[in-house]
Amino acid sequence: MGTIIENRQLAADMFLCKVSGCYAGDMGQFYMLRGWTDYPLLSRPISIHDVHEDGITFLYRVRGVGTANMSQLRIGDELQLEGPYGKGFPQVNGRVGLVGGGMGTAPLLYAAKQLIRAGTRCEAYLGFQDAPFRVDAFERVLGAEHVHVQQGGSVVDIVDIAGCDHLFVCGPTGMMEALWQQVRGTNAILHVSVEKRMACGVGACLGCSGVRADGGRYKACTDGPVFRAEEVDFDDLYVL
Amino acid sequence: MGTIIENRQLAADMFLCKVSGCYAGDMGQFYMLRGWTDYPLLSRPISIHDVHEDGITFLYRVRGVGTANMSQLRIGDELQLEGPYGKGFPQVNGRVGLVGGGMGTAPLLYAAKQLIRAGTRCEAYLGFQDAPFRVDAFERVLGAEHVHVQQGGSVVDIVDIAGCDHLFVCGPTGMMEALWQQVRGTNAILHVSVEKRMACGVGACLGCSGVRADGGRYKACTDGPVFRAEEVDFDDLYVL
Amino acid sequence: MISMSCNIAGVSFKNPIIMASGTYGFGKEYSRYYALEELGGFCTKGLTLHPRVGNPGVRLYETPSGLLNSIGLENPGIASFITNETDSLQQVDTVKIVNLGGGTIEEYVEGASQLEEHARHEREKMSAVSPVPRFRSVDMIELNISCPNVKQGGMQFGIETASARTVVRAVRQVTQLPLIVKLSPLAHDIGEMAVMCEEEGADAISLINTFSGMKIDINNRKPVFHHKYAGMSGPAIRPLALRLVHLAAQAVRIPVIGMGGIVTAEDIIEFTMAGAAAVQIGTYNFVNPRAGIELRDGLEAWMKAHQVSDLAEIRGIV
Amino acid sequence: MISMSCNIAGVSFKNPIIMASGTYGFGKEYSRYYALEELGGFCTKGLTLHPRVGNPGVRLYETPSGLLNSIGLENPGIASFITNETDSLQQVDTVKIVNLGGGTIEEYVEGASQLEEHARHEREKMSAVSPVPRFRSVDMIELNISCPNVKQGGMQFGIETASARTVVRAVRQVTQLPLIVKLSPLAHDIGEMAVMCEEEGADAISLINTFSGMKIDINNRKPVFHHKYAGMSGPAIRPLALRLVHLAAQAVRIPVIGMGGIVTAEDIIEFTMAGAAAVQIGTYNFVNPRAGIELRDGLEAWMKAHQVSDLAEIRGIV
Ligand SMILES: Cc1cc2nc3c(=O)[nH]c(=O)nc-3n(C[C@H](O)[C@H](O)[C@H](O)COP(=O)(O)OP(=O)(O)OC[C@H]3O[C@@H](n4cnc5c(N)ncnc54)[C@H](O)[C@@H]3O)c2cc1C
Ligand SMILES: Cc1cc2nc3c(=O)[nH]c(=O)nc-3n(C[C@H](O)[C@H](O)[C@H](O)COP(=O)(O)OP(=O)(O)OC[C@H]3O[C@@H](n4cnc5c(N)ncnc54)[C@H](O)[C@@H]3O)c2cc1C
Ligand SMILES: Cc1cc2nc3c(=O)[nH]c(=O)nc-3n(C[C@H](O)[C@H](O)[C@H](O)COP(=O)(O)O)c2cc1C
Ligand SMILES: Cc1cc2nc3c(=O)[nH]c(=O)nc-3n(C[C@H](O)[C@H](O)[C@H](O)COP(=O)(O)O)c2cc1C
Ligand code: FES
Ligand code: FES
Repeated sequence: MGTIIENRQLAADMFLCKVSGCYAGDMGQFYMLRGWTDYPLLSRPISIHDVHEDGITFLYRVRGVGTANMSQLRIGDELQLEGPYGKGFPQVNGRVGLVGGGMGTAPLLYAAKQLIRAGTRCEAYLGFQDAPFRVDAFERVLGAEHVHVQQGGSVVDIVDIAGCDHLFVCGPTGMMEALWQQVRGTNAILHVSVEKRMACGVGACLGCSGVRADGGRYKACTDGPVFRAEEVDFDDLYVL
Repeated sequence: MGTIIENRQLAADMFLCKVSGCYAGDMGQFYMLRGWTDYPLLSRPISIHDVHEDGITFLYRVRGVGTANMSQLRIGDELQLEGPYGKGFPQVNGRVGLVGGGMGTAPLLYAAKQLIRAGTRCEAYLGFQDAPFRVDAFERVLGAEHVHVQQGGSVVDIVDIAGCDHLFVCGPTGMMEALWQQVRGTNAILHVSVEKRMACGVGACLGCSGVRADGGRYKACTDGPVFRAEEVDFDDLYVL
Repeated sequence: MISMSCNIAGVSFKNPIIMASGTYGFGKEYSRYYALEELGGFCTKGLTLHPRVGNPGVRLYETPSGLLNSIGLENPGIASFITNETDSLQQVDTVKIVNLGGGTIEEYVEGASQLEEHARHEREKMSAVSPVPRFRSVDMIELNISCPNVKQGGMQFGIETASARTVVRAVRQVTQLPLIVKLSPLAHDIGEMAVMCEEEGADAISLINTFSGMKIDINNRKPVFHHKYAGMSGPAIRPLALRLVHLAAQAVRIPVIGMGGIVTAEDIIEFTMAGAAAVQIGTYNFVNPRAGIELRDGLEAWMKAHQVSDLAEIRGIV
Repeated sequence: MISMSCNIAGVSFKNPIIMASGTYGFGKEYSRYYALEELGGFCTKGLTLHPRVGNPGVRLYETPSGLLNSIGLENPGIASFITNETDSLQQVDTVKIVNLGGGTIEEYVEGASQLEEHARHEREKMSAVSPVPRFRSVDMIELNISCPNVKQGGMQFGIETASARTVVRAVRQVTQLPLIVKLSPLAHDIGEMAVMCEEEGADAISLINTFSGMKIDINNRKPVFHHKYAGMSGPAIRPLALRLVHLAAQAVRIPVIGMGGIVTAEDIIEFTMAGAAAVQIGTYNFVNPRAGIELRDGLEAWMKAHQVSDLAEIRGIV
């Protein structure tokens, strides 16, 4: 249970929410959030956007009843959050490209922060269909010259793949798959953050199951949400 | 759909809520309120507490999920309300005693107002188990000398039945029945406001059915909620 | 360009939105919110041959996203309905469906016969020259076989196909009014039940009636409801209802009227894709007294946005 | 003064709170929130003789106050369970119930035999002197008869009493482990089904497994789930589950373990008053990972506040 200290609208449907308290978590991990008691039934998986000494932030897009409810919360309201859950982005060596599409930029800010903290060089490639958001936050972490924004069109086109040893991507499946087409065969390693419907978040329900490239199954909540691109069956990611 | 312009805590569980707009309604009528979209399923019947030019007020006690939800609403929030519903207190001649217990005082303020407007003399007898609330509002309408407060014990004990031609009562069934024991056989006419679970509020579901003294049935939402005491079976009012 | 009209058993509906029995009184209760003419049609409160006072005690209890009710078929009886309600129903240009209940076969049959006779009289009177345009007060019968079978110890007629068959057959024999049979979700085999109705000459089926649920008042250590169990409706049971509608629609060729927890235009589309020729709206009327008009407008808007000009294009597509 | 312990089929439970199969993995998933020892017991994810990959496509869909799931019994198979899970289960002092599924009688029987054999081995090893205290890894079998009967075209074993009887009888013959039979809410006659279990020597019954529901993706014009229908659980179906538990408890003398949508201590009391000897918690684990410990504390608090020192005082009171 945390207390909301910020819940600010950034763009059409995008909100930034900060919950006070001392929270753990690594880049790419997520929390199960609920800003309500009984309804809707399930909590909602939301990635860690940033962690500060005085709180944790989430960046979310209003989609349905749960996120709409969250967007109504005000400073002082309580929010339940359980986590951190999942296997996030790995600490890697070499140059990292962070590639985010829309709401998929959410986990990449904290990734940028943790990578920079570890002395890893990184570039951010952020794509937006409409007005960009949180670009300033990326710029503060990485320096403006390392943040590349694409508005409309495909962010994949602007990624300097050859300049990266690792790529962390989060966004619509089509965008992630397009990037994978570009990356596969190069020396860069692509880490994708997948989305599946989740009930428990802890590996107990087998509801977030996805298909591995080898035909086997993974649990997005505990084996993921981050996988190496070659491990996952992209077709299956379109099923949500 | 109305906009909340006030939602103030008066006592432990008591709230006063004002919704802006021009609303119709007579004393003893009620509205079906919902301060939420989907959950809980049904709207909640709440009596008209007062009607002003700029809005309508409701006085409510937090009981379960619906009223708890209402208590969380803030200025500017939307509230759905349908009504006015039901057959309220009648305009009568002679001296009127208004007898309310706890939350049951809610419909009596507007009754006081409408009676005074019509030139009817009236006295209010207000009983509270704990701290009294809204006594000031009654005093503004009736004059302090016409408002009699009983804290703890039974408000029935302080009612000047002989001095009344009509009595309007709303409160716990036990209190209303005790008053009826005192009133029956006198010349005073007792009008009781009954409570039943309601779904539609418009007479369509037959869910709010109660037992008449003659064994027949009434619909609390359209035949009532106000009845002459001799019309209703009090035993049945304990079933809720 | 968009047509919402549909035809069920030779009766034409302006749109597929029908108000469900027991949630819409005799039609006038919601007329302060919109004109009944806006609806495809509505079903009356369940009627029985003789008047019934209904159940004592608590009749409503809210559950998570659902509603338990135990009204117990409180109704004025068919004779009183004919005397007091049909004149005003004749003024309303929408499809009126009389929901018919009963505790014995005889009761069902006698009830249906009286409705049939009333309808015949009315037809005759109407063919005589009349200065004001008038409409029939009873366009169809919806046979509610979820009533407890008094002779068989209170077990519903609608559970076993054989038991239901006797009712449907007997009622079919005494009326030429278009006959809808309303199925219970407690039916052991919903597909078999649907096929039986088709075999016995029903013109359509509707489903589902309420599920059966229980609530205990733990403080008083007693069931909330006098008869222990009560009927459950509302969004909570929508996925269960949708499956049964899908099963029934796959089983028969007569039109299937779907219902159970519908609250949005998208829900109507869902039931249509599952095979429903029309839908009924029950509990949602309580939640939103403008349900009829808002769902009609919402359905039209959905059809426009999705370029569906007739629901037949998507009916039973799943 | 307050005792929450209960005894089912000779197995003693610290409290009546058991985690439901398929919602609790193999027990360790929630151990970051509280020690498993706090629970009365838990049921494993449903196991089958051979490993299963489970269903393709969407596996979860939320509905109003409910959850549809179509996991499709993804599990590592019994041999793998015995090899990989039982050692750690031996460290845990709570009742472990293995939930057993199958698509044919042979599969059920072979699965039960392997569990029986494992249990016998374990008992023998344990009676040998051992430095660390250890507990059995399999205390009971919960027989899930809601599995689709592969040989009979996918119709569940748990619908017709006769079909279910063959499974229960066959499994009973091959194991001496206490046997709980888990009933499906789709059973045509839940009382008859319960009596059958009692007749066939089951030590207890549990109910309900999930209801069956449907959801259509109207934009794609397809069912959301690969197998069209999916299992429904959660608060939405609680009133329906409670009624079935009440019916079953009235029909038999063996203990009845009740479940379906339980989320509060009051819900546990409600099922207890309907006759449940213990309860299972499923979906609520997802909503609140501290469900086990919070419900246990809540139950104790309720008993204190209402001066109930043993749940036997209120069990089946309704
Ligand atoms: C690991 C993970 C991290 C995520 N991080 C973020 C984030 O940082 N910011 C953000 O805006 N969104 C994020 N999402 C997506 C977010 O969970 C969904 O948008 C949200 O659950 C929608 O809930 P709703 O009630 O608004 O929508 P509804 O459509 O009403 O939700 C209905 C049900 O479907 C599920 N659901 C719907 N859409 C999705 C989805 N895209 N992914 C998973 N489940 C879904 C919901 O959880 C819920 O159970 C993440 C998803 C996952 C799996
Ligand atoms: C005509 C009428 C006028 C009323 N006026 C007022 C008023 O002015 N102020 C006020 O505080 N209360 C009033 N009540 C009582 C009020 O409706 C209930 O307290 C409220 O519905 C409780 O809702 P809940 O969600 O908080 O409680 P819950 O217990 O969660 O409600 C569950 C269900 O039970 C119904 N219910 C619970 N208690 C009652 C009750 N006492 N009467 C009717 N239905 C009930 C609810 O409507 C709901 O459907 C009135 C009731 C009626 C019938
Ligand atoms: C209060 C109430 C009364 C009902 N009375 C009847 C009835 O008299 N006859 C009948 O066939 N169905 C009756 N029903 C069932 C509804 O017509 C409908 O089948 C059911 O409620 C499911 O639809 P819903 O979820 O949209 O409400 C009643 C339902 C409710 C809620
Ligand atoms: C995701 C999920 C998986 C389930 N898997 C199984 C299973 O493998 N075996 C079984 O007998 N029941 C299974 N169930 C049913 C539950 O054990 C329980 O009977 C049902 O969910 C009702 O309880 P609830 O409403 O508390 O969840 C599963 C339920 C869910 C939600
Ligand atoms: S969400 Fe339950 S296993 Fe992943
Ligand atoms: S609340 Fe529906 S008839 Fe009174």
